[in-house]
Amino acid sequence: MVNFLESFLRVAQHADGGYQPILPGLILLFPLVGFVINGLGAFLWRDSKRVPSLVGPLAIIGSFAVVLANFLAMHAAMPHDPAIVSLWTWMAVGDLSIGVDLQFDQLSVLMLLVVTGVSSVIHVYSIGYMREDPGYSRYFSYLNLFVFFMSVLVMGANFAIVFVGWEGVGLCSYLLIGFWYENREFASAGKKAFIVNRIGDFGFLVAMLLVFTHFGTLNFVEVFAAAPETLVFGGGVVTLITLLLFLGATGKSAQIPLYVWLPDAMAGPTPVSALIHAATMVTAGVYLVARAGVLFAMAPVSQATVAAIGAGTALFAATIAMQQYDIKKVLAYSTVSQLGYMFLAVGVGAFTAGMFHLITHAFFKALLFLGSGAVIHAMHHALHQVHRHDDPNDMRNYGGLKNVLPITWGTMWIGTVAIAGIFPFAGFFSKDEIIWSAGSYGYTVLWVVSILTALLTAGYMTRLMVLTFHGENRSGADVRPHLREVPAVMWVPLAILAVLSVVGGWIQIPESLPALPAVDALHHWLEPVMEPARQVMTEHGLHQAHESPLGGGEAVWAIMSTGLALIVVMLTFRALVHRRYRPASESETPTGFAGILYNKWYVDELYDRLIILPLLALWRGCWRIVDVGLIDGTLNAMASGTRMVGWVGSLFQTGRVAGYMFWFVTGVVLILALLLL
Amino acid sequence: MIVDFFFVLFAVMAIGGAAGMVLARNPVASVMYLVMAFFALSGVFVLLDAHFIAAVNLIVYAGAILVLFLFVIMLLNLGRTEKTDLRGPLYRMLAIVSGGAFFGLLLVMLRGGHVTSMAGGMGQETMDAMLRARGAVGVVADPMFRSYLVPFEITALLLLVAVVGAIVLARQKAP
Amino acid sequence: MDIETYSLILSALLFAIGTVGVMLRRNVIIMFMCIELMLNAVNLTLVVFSRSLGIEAQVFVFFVIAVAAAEAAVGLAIIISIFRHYELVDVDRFNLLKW
Amino acid sequence: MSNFFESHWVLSLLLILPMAGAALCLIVQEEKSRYVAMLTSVVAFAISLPLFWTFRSGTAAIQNYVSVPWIEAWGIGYTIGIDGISILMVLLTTFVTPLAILASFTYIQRHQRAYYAMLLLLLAAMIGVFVSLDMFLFFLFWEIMLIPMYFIIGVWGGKRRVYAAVKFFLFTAIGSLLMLVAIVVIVYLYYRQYGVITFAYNDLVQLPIGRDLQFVLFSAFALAFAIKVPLFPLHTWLPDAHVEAPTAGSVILAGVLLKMGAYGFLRFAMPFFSHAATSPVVVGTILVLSLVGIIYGAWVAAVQPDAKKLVAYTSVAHLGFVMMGLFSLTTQGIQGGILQMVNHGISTGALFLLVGMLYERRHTRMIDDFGGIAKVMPVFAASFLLVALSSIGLPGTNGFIGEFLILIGTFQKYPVVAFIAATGVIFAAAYMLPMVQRMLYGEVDREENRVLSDIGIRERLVLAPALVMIVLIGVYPQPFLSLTSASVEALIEQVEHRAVSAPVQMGVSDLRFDRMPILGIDE
Amino acid sequence: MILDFSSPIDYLWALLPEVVLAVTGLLVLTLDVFQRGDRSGPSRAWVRWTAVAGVLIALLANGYLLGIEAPLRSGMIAMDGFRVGTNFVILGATLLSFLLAFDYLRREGLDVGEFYFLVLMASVGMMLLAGSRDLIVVFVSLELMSMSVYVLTGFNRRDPRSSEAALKYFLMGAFASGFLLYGIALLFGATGSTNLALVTSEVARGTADGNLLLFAGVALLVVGFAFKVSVVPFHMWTPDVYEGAPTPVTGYMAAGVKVAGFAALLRIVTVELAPAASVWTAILWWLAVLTMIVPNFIALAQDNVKRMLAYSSISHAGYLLVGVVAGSSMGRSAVLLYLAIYAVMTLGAFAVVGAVAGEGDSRGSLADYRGLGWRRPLLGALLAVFLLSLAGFPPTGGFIGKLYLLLAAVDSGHVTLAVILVLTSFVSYYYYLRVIWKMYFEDAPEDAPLPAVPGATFRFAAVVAAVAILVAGLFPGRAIRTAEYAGEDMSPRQVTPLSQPAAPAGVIETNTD
Repeated sequence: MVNFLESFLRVAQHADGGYQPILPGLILLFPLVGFVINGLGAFLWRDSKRVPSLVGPLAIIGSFAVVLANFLAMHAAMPHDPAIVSLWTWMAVGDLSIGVDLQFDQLSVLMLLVVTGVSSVIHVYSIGYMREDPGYSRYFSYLNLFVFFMSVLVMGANFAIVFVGWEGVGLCSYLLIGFWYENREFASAGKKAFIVNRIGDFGFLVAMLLVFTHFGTLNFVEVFAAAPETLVFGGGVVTLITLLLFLGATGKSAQIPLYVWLPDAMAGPTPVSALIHAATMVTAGVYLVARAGVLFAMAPVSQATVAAIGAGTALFAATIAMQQYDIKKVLAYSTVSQLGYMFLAVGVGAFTAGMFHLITHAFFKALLFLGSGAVIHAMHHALHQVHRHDDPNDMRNYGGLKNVLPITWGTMWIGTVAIAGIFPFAGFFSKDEIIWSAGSYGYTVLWVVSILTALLTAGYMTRLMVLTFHGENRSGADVRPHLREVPAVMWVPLAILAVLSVVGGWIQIPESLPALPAVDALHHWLEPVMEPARQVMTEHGLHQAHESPLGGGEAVWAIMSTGLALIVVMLTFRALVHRRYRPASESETPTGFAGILYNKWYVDELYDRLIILPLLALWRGCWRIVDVGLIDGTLNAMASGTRMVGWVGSLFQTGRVAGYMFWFVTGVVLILALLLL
Repeated sequence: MIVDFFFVLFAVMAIGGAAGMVLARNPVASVMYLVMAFFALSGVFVLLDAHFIAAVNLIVYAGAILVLFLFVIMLLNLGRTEKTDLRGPLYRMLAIVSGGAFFGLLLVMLRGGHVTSMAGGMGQETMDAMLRARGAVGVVADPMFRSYLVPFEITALLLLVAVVGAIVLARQKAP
Repeated sequence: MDIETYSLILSALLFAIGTVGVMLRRNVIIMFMCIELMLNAVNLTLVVFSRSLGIEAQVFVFFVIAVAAAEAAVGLAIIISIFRHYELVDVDRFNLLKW
Repeated sequence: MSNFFESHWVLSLLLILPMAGAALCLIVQEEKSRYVAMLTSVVAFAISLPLFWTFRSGTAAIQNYVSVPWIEAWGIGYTIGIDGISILMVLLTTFVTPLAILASFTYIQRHQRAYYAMLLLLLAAMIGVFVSLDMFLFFLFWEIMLIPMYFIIGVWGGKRRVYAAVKFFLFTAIGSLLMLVAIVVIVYLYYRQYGVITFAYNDLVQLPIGRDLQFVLFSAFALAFAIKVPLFPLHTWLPDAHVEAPTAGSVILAGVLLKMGAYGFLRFAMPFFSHAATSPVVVGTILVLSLVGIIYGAWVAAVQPDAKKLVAYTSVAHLGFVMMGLFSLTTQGIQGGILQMVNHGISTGALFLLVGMLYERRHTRMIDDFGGIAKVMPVFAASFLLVALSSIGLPGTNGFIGEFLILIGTFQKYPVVAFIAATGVIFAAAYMLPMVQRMLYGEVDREENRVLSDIGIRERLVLAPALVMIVLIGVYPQPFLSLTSASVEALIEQVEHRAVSAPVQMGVSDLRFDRMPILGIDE
Repeated sequence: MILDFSSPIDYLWALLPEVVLAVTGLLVLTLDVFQRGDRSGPSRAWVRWTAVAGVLIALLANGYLLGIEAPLRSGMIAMDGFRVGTNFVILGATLLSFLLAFDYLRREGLDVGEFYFLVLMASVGMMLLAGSRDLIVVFVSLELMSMSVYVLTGFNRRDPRSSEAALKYFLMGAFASGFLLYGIALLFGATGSTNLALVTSEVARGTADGNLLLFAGVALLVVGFAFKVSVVPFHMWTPDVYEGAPTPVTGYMAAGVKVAGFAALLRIVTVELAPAASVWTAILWWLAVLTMIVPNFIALAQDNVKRMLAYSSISHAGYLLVGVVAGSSMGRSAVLLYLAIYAVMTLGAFAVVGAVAGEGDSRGSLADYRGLGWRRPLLGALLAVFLLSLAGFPPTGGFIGKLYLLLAAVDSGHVTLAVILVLTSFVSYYYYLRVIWKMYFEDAPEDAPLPAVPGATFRFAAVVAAVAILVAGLFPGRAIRTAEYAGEDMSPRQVTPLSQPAAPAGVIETNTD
């Protein structure tokens, strides 16, 4: 017990370069305690807001503090090898041994920093956003639990522990999507998220089986160290493993073909969308691919698949985002699209670029979601006060909100510019690196697609801003007077994130950009973790070119893309700001190509028709035809047949002695005949 | 020769009597046919040197038992011809086929078998000698009251049971 | 002519006739008489065997006759007893118990 | 005191105590019988619990062993003991039964004395099955068990209870009867070989049985166990029995009875007929049937309108996993299988308890009759959700550990099978979550549901142990795994060794099957 | 004590149990005359208890037989463990029948001395039949038994069903006796003696020669016994007669006649005619198969519990035949043990059926058993135990019996029979279970009359029987040992033929060897 506590708090086995994880267990313990307290609160002191408001955010901030301390310690030591904290043996059966081990290396600590950091901000924001919700305590318990599982996912030192976090965050996502479970559709969206995620998890699970079969362990350190020797570069096994892992990633990170759950996931409270469905959980797939970078580096086919699917998703989702009216849906598809970018990055082998975009995206997408949350919050209040039941999420009901929500307006514009990839905001640097990587690694088509997507991004984000904040207000005369800026507890987080959205990109500034100091902090930071993967790639002749497929260096294209984005933003703004929209209740549904986009390419319908309905029919058939009909039918028929035989047999028992005697004599005759045979 | 003649005579009588009993429509006639068959059988017994048995057969069977039958037929007032008493053609065929098959198989088995006499058996001479020495009754009586004392006693109980049973069953008033 | 063999066949024939008779007749009393005929046919077999196998066969016949007598007493009593219920002796009509 | 827990008396007491309790139940007043039963079962649990610590996990030897001559004429002894394979089953049995009894307090209104007596009798029989090391004793308990269950379903069950009870009984009985013949044949072969009649497991397991005969006898055993498990397509008794049985019946049925089939394979069929049990034909067949069970069970479960039936079909899927693990014949597979049996007992048992609580309130089990229950019964809903998650094998709950180990074990030998089986995790979500959603979530659209009371103290007491175990095993399964490891490894070694060393003689021809005798041909 | 049969008194000792019973029978008959003033009224208690006491004394006497030695070997009646064993079973069944019958007899107005007399005489016949080693004794004792049972079947003269049953039984029985007798005659012809102890070598030679006379004799002999123990296709009287007879008689008949018939069949066929095993195995194998299958299926279609039990009783004959076909000493032990258990359980079952049937034996359909288990817990529990035992379900004696039969069958290479045995048992589960579910799972209609509470004697005897069944299921050690002893201790076959075939020196035969 003492040992356990010790390891929980302090001791690392693979300490290196003087770095020792600081209070590692607390990172997990804080959110867990928060979950327990808030969870109990949900039952015991249902109406009290004080405890959850205090415990919920504080648990996460505490966690963040520990992570920060670790980050600083690690920054100082810059260890080469990961530090492993073994808490206890989870399963040890035969040659399988899985420990509850936490891994502290640059990747995990960085990711933790983002996760706990953004979480802290969003927790604080939630105090304001959820204040009036009857499930306040429950909300915070779920949110804390999410952070716990997310931390497990990030810190897990082996596939199995990561899988715990992986499914755990899925669970929390499920719970939070269906947070307002009384709405059947919301609950249904949660269910959908869970089931779709499970398809991905299946891939993860089988990948683990394969890994164990070939490595005899699931520990990252050992697997990745042994991979280059154990597996053949580009061989079937490693390709299969990575493809399966990527299947997991498509589920969690909402990529084609499993992205369908994420837009529906917007049913949850908006801070949840910001935290889980934008900033943290959905990026877990990217994190996983980066984590297993060595394996992916060994499987070119998988990498190409990852990149292609990433790029495809990016473009596909962006087109849909163009024609959505629900503000959160736009952001959701935007998220899907941006995640596609990240996969494109890790797919082409630019793992750091992927992580980079992951970080910046966490900032500006959280910002955008929280901003939209502020809008929705304001609309909801206003609508609530006049007892109207219009959709507070529909942008067609907004318009001209910049006057009532100035802070929100301002911060959201920062987010928009950032996501559009305009210099010098965070998105510019990260996105640029991805586009450049795609181009320089020779993925010409994907490179073009990525540029195209960047333009679309700028377009739909500007559309969102215009529809929401500019032009005339369409909410109605009765509603308008009730619209108010959100309280400080909500706008302060917006501001923090806005700042991060600006400066977040400065950690990595390519040297090729003119007139800027080259910063290589992120690359440098992740170097120890990403080194093996890069080595594998270089060994097998994968090199980054110095020119794009169409010629021109990084700087040219960076400038060109930011310029293009700027132009798109301005053009869109000009084109839309004077258009007259009508409130949602008075609008027709779009038709033509816009209709197709509005209906999301009919993918959900397609899945329904092609997969779900046939499956349900099959299952029903299994039950009614096979189970009830065939098996039970046969058995019942046998039973009644038996009884029938008995009944027929009893007919011989006529009650007439002569008949009995006849059978008697027949019996004698047969016996005598038997003897004579 | 004379034995053969009598045997054939008795055999025909016995078969005729048996067949007559089975086929006669009137119960009383049936009884009479059976009496005839038993008479003929007793004759065969005599031909086979079982004089005492022949006598007992006549006295007990033909004399007592069949009279009892007749008595019951009269008592129950059944002495009239019943058309339905003999079964219909289908059943008749079934009965005759199964009975015939049985007889056929028996015949095959009787012909395929042989009588085994233990330790050389008794033989005609011994039999005759025993008959001469002890008389027809004596040869039977001696083993019956010595070796077969136990079955004899059992038979006594059996008869008692029959008596009590007959009383119990045929008594007028229900117990 | 070997009357022993023919007696055996005669006995079998009588036995078979008794069997057929039992199946053919509906009148209980005549069925019963057929059975008596069967018993007597067996007696004939036994007597035949007594010629070569010894006198115990004849003792056996004696027992059979005694048993037949007892059977007759009980059987006729049963017939009388059931006649009291039905006022007839047609065996097919005694048909409460079946299936 | 520790002597007591290392002696057979602890097991013997576990057999005697419930029977005495059953007798007492019949004597006391109608309303008191429940307390007698509860007390008895709790004491039984208390007696069995220290085994968890006193059991020496490092050895494969039988512990708490005793062998007392019983029917000496046939070499039958009162031979009991536990090893790593059975200890968890015993603990599971004593764990589940008090919960089942406690859950019956208000559910059962008629003939309470008989009811509780039957439950206790069942308890004794179930423990008996798991501790018996004598084929006769085993068969005795194996069969006796049917009687109380027959009554529990038939007397206190739902509308189609008679059909379900008889179906359950006949289904199970046909298998056991053929197994009986197989046991007799083994005993006879042993007798021919060594000239001694014995039913002792330890003796019979040594008997080298001819290879061809092994298949015949294995089939007989396998049929009995496969019905109990149940393997597809022998599973159709299960939904009926579960649905019609009262809550406690379903709980015990799912919690313990189903385990007996798998336990039987492990304890008897595999060691006895190692050659057959490891042959490609048999392993292939069982793996395929398990797979079908996993997939098909989930599919059929997904479209059930009746919550209890849904849960029943999930058992088919779960036990499919267990069987797959066992027949992978790997350490992970078998240990995972054993643990999964425990997990399934707890999780599915808890699910039945939960459905039963709803049934008590609403007298319906149709999923569509509910909706929005989470609003009116939050504690219930939370428990239900946790149990459902355990049932679909979410990591962190017990269900994951078992499934994961099974998959790991199976994958090493039969990757394709494990691959297909792993799709079960998707289908598990596809049947469980819609039910959760339809019952717990949404608006309370039925007036009757608006006034439902949340679960009370007694019901919470019933559920709490199960919930604790779900998390405990999920987070820290190692103590449970340690208990089984030595025995499982020894078993695998033994089976593999004996599979190779099985003789060719002592086969079917030695059995002298009777031809249909016709005179002259017969010898 | 050593018997040399130099004086008739030695016979008395050797047949002591039979003699005690016979004397008791006469005593009962005599007592009845003085105890029953009005001939139509019931007998007084004296009669009853005298009969019971007689059986008890006979049981003691039977135990006393164990201590008797008789050096002569070729008697008409065996002196061996098997006879003592079967005697115990028969006497036990008789005693149980008496104790269970009192209620019924009083209710139906049949409680008269003749009943006890006839039962006692039937028991004498049974015991002699079971012990006989001479074909004449076989025939005569069989007739003694049958005749008593015919009368008992028709004992309830007010009930046409009873009379009809008696008539059917009698006609069929006499008919079958004819065949048996013919068989005996042919066997006699083929072997030269009615004394089975003397004919071993002749049987062996006849079998080897293919003496068809011997074959026919064995076949018809087997048919005769097959009829008595109701083996398919000679079973057809059984359901009718069992249903029609007064219920205690049915129980007694199902138990006693079957015990005696099987004991005799075992002795004659597996011991005395062992050299002709190929002949009778060929016949009995098929009969066993038929007898296991046919009644079990027909019983499924029965609505009348008594009639269903009749079919059940037929099926048990099939199971028992498996043991006979096995032919080994293990088979004999198995059959003996099974017979003992069967006697108790079938008697018990019929007794409960009689108690439930009520006035005039009128309520016997399955529907009348609805809710019985809750309304009359004792009757219900008893019937459940007996039925489970009949089904062969552990922990009852029926299971041990079946297990023993299975062991014997497998041991002698008849695995197919063993499989058929369990499969048909499986079919039988359904109809046994059906009664149980009627009793416990369904509720009685509002207006259903409640069966009367059975009397103290009945309760005592039935509970003892049920407990015995359970004890036999849980602690069968002694019973198995006893059956083993009895199965092995059969009269050794005579090796040297006597020179005086007509004069077997002694009636009695020894068990010392």
